[in-house]
Amino acid sequence: MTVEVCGMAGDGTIAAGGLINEAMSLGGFSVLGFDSYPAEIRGFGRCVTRSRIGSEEIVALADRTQVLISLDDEQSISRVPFLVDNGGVIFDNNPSGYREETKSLAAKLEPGISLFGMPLGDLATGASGTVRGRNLTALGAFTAIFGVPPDLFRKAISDKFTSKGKAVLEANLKSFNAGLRYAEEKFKDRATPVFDVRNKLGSGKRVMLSGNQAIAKAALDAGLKLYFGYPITPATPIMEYLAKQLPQRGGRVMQMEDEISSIGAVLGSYYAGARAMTATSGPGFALMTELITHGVMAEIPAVILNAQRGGPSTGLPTKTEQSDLHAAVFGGPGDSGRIVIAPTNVEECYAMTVKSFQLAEKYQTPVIVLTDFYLDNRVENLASPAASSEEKADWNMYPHDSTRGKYWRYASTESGISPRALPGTEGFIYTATGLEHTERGTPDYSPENHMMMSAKRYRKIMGALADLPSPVEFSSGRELEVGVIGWGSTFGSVLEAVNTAAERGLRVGALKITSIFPFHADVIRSFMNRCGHVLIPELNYSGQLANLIGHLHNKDVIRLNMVTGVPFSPSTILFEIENLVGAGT
Amino acid sequence: MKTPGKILAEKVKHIRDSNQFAVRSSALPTWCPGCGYFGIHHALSGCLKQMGMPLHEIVVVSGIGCAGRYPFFSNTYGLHTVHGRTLPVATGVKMANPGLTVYAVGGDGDGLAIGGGHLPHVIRRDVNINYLLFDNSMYGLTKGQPSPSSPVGTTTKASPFGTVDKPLNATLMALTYGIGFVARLFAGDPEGMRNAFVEGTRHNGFSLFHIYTTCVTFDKVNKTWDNLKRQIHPLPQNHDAGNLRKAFDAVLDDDFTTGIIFQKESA
Amino acid sequence: MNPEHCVIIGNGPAANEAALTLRGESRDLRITVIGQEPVRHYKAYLLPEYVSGKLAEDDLYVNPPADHRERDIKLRLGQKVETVSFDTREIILDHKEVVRFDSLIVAVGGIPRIPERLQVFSDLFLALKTLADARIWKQKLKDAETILMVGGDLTSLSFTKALLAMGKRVIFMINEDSFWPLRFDDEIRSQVTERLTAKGVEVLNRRTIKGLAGISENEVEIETDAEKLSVNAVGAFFGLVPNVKFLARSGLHIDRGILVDDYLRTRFAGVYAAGDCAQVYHPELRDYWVSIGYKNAWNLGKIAALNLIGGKIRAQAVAQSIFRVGGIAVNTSWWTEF
Amino acid sequence: MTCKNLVTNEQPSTEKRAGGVVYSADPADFAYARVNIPCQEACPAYTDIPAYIRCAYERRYGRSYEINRSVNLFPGVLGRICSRPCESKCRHGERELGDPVGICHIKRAASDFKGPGRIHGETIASSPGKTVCVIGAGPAGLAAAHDLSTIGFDVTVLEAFDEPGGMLRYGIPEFRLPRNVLKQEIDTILRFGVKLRTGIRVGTDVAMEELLFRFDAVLVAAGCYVSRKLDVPGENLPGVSSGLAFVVDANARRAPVIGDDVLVIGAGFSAFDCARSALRLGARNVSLCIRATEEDLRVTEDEIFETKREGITIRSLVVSRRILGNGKVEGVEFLRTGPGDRLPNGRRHITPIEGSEFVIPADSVIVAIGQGAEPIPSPGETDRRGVLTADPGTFRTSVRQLYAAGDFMTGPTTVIESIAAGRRAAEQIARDLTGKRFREWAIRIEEARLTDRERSWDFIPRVEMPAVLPVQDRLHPPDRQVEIGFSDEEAFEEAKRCYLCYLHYEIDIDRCIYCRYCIDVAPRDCIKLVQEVVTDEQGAITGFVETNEWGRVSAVAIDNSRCIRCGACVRVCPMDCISVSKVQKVERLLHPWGDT
Repeated sequence: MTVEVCGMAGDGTIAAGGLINEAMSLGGFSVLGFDSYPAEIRGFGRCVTRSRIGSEEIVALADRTQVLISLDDEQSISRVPFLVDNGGVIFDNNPSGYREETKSLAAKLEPGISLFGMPLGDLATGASGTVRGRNLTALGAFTAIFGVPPDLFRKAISDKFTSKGKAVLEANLKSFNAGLRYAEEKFKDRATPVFDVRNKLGSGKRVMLSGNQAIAKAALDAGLKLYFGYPITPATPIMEYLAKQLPQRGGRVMQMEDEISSIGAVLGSYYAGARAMTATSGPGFALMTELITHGVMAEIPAVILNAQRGGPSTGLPTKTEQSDLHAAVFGGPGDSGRIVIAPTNVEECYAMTVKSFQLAEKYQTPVIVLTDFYLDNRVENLASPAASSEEKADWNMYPHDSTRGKYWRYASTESGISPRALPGTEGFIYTATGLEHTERGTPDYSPENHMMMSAKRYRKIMGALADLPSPVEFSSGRELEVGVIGWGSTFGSVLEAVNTAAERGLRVGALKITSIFPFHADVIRSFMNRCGHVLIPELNYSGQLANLIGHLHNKDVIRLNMVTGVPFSPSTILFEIENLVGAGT
Repeated sequence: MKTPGKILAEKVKHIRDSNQFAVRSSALPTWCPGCGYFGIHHALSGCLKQMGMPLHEIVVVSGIGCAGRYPFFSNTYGLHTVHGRTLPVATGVKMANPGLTVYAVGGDGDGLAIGGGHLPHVIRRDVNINYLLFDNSMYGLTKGQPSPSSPVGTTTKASPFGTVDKPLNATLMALTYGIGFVARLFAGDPEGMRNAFVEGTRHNGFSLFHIYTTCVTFDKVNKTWDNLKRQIHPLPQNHDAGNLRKAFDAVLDDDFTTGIIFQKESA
Repeated sequence: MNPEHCVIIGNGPAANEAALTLRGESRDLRITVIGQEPVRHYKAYLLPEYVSGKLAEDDLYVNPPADHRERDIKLRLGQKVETVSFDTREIILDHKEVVRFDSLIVAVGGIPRIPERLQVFSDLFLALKTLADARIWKQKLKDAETILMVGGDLTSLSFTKALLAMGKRVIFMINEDSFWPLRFDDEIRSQVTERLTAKGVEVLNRRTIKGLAGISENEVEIETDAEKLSVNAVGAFFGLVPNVKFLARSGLHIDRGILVDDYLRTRFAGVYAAGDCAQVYHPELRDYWVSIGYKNAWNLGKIAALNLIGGKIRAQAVAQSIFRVGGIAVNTSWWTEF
Repeated sequence: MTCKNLVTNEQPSTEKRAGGVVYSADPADFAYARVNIPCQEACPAYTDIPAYIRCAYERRYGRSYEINRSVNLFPGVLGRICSRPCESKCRHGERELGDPVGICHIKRAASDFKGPGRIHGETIASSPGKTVCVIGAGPAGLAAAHDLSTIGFDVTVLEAFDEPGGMLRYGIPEFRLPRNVLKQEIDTILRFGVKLRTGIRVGTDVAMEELLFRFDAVLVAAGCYVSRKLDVPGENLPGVSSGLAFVVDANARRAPVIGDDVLVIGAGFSAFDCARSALRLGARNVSLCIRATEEDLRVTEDEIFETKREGITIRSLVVSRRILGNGKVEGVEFLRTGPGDRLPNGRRHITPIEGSEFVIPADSVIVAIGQGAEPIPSPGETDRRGVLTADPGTFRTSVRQLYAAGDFMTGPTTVIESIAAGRRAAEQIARDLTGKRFREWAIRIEEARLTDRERSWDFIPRVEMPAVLPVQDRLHPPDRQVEIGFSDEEAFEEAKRCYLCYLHYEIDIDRCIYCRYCIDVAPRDCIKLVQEVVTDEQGAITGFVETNEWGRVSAVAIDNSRCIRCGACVRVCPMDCISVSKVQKVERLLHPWGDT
């Protein structure tokens, strides 16, 4: 079941969606939630939260919505096409003024939709003295109508609001109860209980995490010491999370004056031996490119999270997109190969962030973790993640004591990895620089040197493949009619589409790629060559992953590109798979 | 005691007849209701109306942030640039066509943090740009982080234990950099702002209007309407704006006096 | 240019027949049907058999779900009209939406009547007018053995039949001011009493209810001037009244129902009333009549629609099928069933 | 439209008083009050309803009672039987806002709870030494007598019945209005030296000419005591009575004879009184026969409901054609009617349908279709029935010194209209006799503060008047008061619902920065982005042209006709530019005692 809450910015839409996720998670359901909201704070934009709730694991958002909770009818009209034919709509039937038929939600609905109109604002005002609680009133109604045990919500509300003081908590509970009571009474004959909480998903402790929270938690677990950042949507929550947590572990968060200074400070920190990171989005990432290449050149580790949003330029700050792949892999002056990895779900957000610290330190290079607005902001409930001691270990290659006094910082080793000394260590003094340099670190622009050092740096980066997660295949057979390759947040939709296609009897497979650069060309090529068609759905216009790996196939890969600002719909991919099966035979 | 309703009808008629709000665009501002920016907008609109300049000869340049939206609400030429780079772009506009009247607008993050490095240089060059610095000590558009002008101890989600960095004083910085015209103003005083805007626009050279304003959504503690209304007071009657030393004294003595702090005689 | 917008308020037989007729006659008209119940058009007269389990819910529905969409008739269910402004030709829905119309057919049907003196006990009475009522009965009857029927309209008779078929004990309190749509007299009383008694119903005559009290979820106590009874549920069957309260002070002529002429026209141009909510003067009867029953409603809906698009058809009742009650005459095709 | 101001041709100037209070006579201010305080405007006596409800909320019932009494003189009576023109105008009853405030029930609560020891305050004026005779001790006559006595006139009231009160005593059944309440209020009215002489019928016991000789002025307020007739055959059969005769007999406890099957013909309050009284006198089946429909009835919905609840049937769209019977009434033959358009007087035009005759059997028929004034032998111009005529604006007849007012002059109206008319006539007489003005209306404007009114109070449902149940218990004894009256707590709850329309909220646009903070917190669309303000010819705002185009927004304006006085806007306004003032239409005594 998918529940949507839609309202104007400021209506408490996001809070309501969050409570649905928490409550249903407490009830033992698998939850995947995602919000979208406008750039304006209290402006005139639409907020939508979508929560997919199920008793089995959920990998993607669904296309259609069963329940729409409208906190603003005019905005909610845009959500009507997503409603299933027999869906339900909870809305305020006593808004502050009259509205024309053209702006009325009720006017747009098909007759099969159940309308649950109630005076949300009035009830909230009556219960708590302010109309602000109408989102909770609506949740009360949801609870009553669909048979959710109210205590799940009460617990979720308490968890959320206890820290805001007793009065706030009380007001919210009152609003919730008012909606619950009203709906129990008014809709008692129409209630359709659908949630059976006895049917719990595993008893393991599940936590509700967004991608951003998982990343921040992973950074903490991986031994982060310093965080430098600059506010930007959608990466800011990572800084906010760390600002609270990091000092308790002896670290510090510093909000810098811009992204340029943020990445600069990260490099400085790693130079001196402390794990540091920064998180940004496209525009900030662009600002960082110069210093990232400095990190490549000077072989200073750095962890940079790029939470992608719609671009180019300021672009679509609150929309999801996967269009920074090229910038991440290739962006910046010079041949500046660096490691780029991209998790596909919240669990991987955690794992790959931990991994990024290991990789950065081991390979002495900036590591870019690519997420996107959807992955950062969607919430999933999962078993509480933890990092192993091996993952947390110090992976830096320190210079051997025997080299004391004759230390070459950039020694051209077989692996390309040169021992890295930390400032403060006696006998290993060197200068890191962004100028091309010799193995000793002294500037040198000679053709031989530049050739040799470039080769060294690429040898090092390509060697990281050994430590990078290999692509994972999900297939229903060996010879496939269609193989779908997905990366990032889109992969969940790919998997759901492929699973559905397989259920329908098609021979299809999905390949998940999380290592973007360097990538496992052999594995990818062998998969491709088993497929009649290779389909690569991406949320970008130019097919950036296809551009990167398409040459591995013996014929053209098929690109499916969307830049609608919303997550990929499984049914779009399924439609394309079925088309290809039809066309290919 | 007023006669109920009647005065309203008369005033509305006057406003309609005088075409007072021609300087507004048709789009309703997306700033949060209650935002001090409305007061600034109101005052600048009043200034433009008062000075009677042709609206098409005015350009408003902005950066990123809530204030960055300003050109969209103004019926003038507007240029919405990237974060922090307002002043360089505005310089280009003014240099390309000196006949234009150029207003640069931006918040304290845009002007004092990311773009803070530009301020001394634009003052050194003394390009005839009128720069409105909306100082509410808060990052609003990114939902409430501290800004370079936030007082020590400012608590936000990004600074849960309070900021430790000292705030910047834009007026004092500008004096230090050698500015030719600087006024410190309050968004809740449209009349005072309008007068200063008129003076500063007339000033031949770079003018800084350092405007204390609010973030009603994220700042409930520091620059709130209630606090500012209590703290703000005008410069003494006998303040000599032509005297740089007195200007420094005024700024060093008191963070909350408003008015034209310093104005060098135009050449 | 926008097409002419005809709105039909109601989703019963009259309303649906009106909509289908309009669509049959005109492709260009924009047609909206606004129904207060959240369900598609169903045959209300079959509800007793639905309650008894003889029919399934799907058997009640008249049109397939996609029917209206295919005919380009906008069907809005579960939406209530708050009032109509005839000056501005606007319908106001109770969620504060304004719907403009060019022409209008009011076919809202009736709602169960409770006599004023019994209205304080409304909470304890169950009616059987809508599918929602039927669902409540179904639920209630799971553990109800003894049912008291008060009043005695025609629905009560078919429902009594259904209850007996379910093996329930039925007590029937015949109430003279409410044996609707008949004018009650001793002849009918004895006839009804005899019929019911023969079927195993306990009939109580000439009683005045003094009080009702809900003892528990499943027990109601009734005090009359003659005895005290304890039953599991009380059904109120005092007939129907046209559901036109929302049009009070709208400017329409309203008595019991909406007063219309023989052509079902109200006093406003392009505004018609049809079905159980319309009240028409009948010269032979020397009285006004209100139709009840599925067939009549269906027929009146058709006539209203045809007249709305320029027809000139009289709505006529057959005098024999008209009965008087409390100063008002009703036309029924159901009576023959009894 | 002119204000129903006592001063129609003279305009008092606006003046200031200490404490920020202004009394204004500006027509625009009167127009404001007319548009924005609809309840007070709807009251013929201009009772200051928001003020007295606010007092009830503060549990200052005595003060609440006095605010009433100062203009309508009979709060206890009116609190039970007023026709409540105010409630149909109450803004709480507007579409989407719920039900009107129970203004009348709160009035009754003020009367019930004011306390027995309450001393009624009265502003009195110096004595001009003139004498006035008032004929008729009904609401109009008593009101006139009271007002004249308080400004020092020597007043004598002549009453034909044995007791004072007029229709209040003889027309209204005791189950509605207990006689002790009536008596107490009449006593209060008479206490400034009004001489009451009962059992004196002018024209029989004393000649009008003699009164004109003995008094400086005579006011005829003798009411309407002639029943209108159906003018159909059979009206004189035994068993047919006029509604008026029936209720007068019933109220005088002369127990009129009534049959089992009673038909009451008529649609007003009197007809309902007859029907409900008949039931209390033992009738078994009572029907009310009305020409139009229930919707057209001018009694309250509660009245219709209670009447039906007591078992009375209402037969609509019928008109009587003849009364049948042989030596005694046996039934009535009716015609069906068809309703037509509404007439300017609010009644419905109806057309009998030819050929629709039918008969309803009955053994008693009560005809309660209206009353007219009884001619009094008198000099002066009369209408064709011989009833003295007077100018409705000045109350003057063609004879100097002789005035007429109340139902006698206008035909049957409501109690509150009669009271208002009596008071206005008194002022006219006083002016004519002395050349001075004594009372005048002004708009009082005063700075005010935010109240404690909360938005949530809007959702309090209207408190229903508790009534005696079950219905059977009402009928014995027959004078048992059916409506029980609010408890203190119920009155408090109901008083909370009042929107306090006398408070005026306004944004000073000179200081407004158009930030819309107020709109953000507004509970409903009561604050608007306004392009233009629409005013009527007196300058009162009647509407706004709204806009969402920034360049066209002239003002952010509070629509007082939608304002519910929650004060949320005032609290948030950063510019502090929203003011609250209290605007009241008040009556002032111009020459209070001791004022030189």
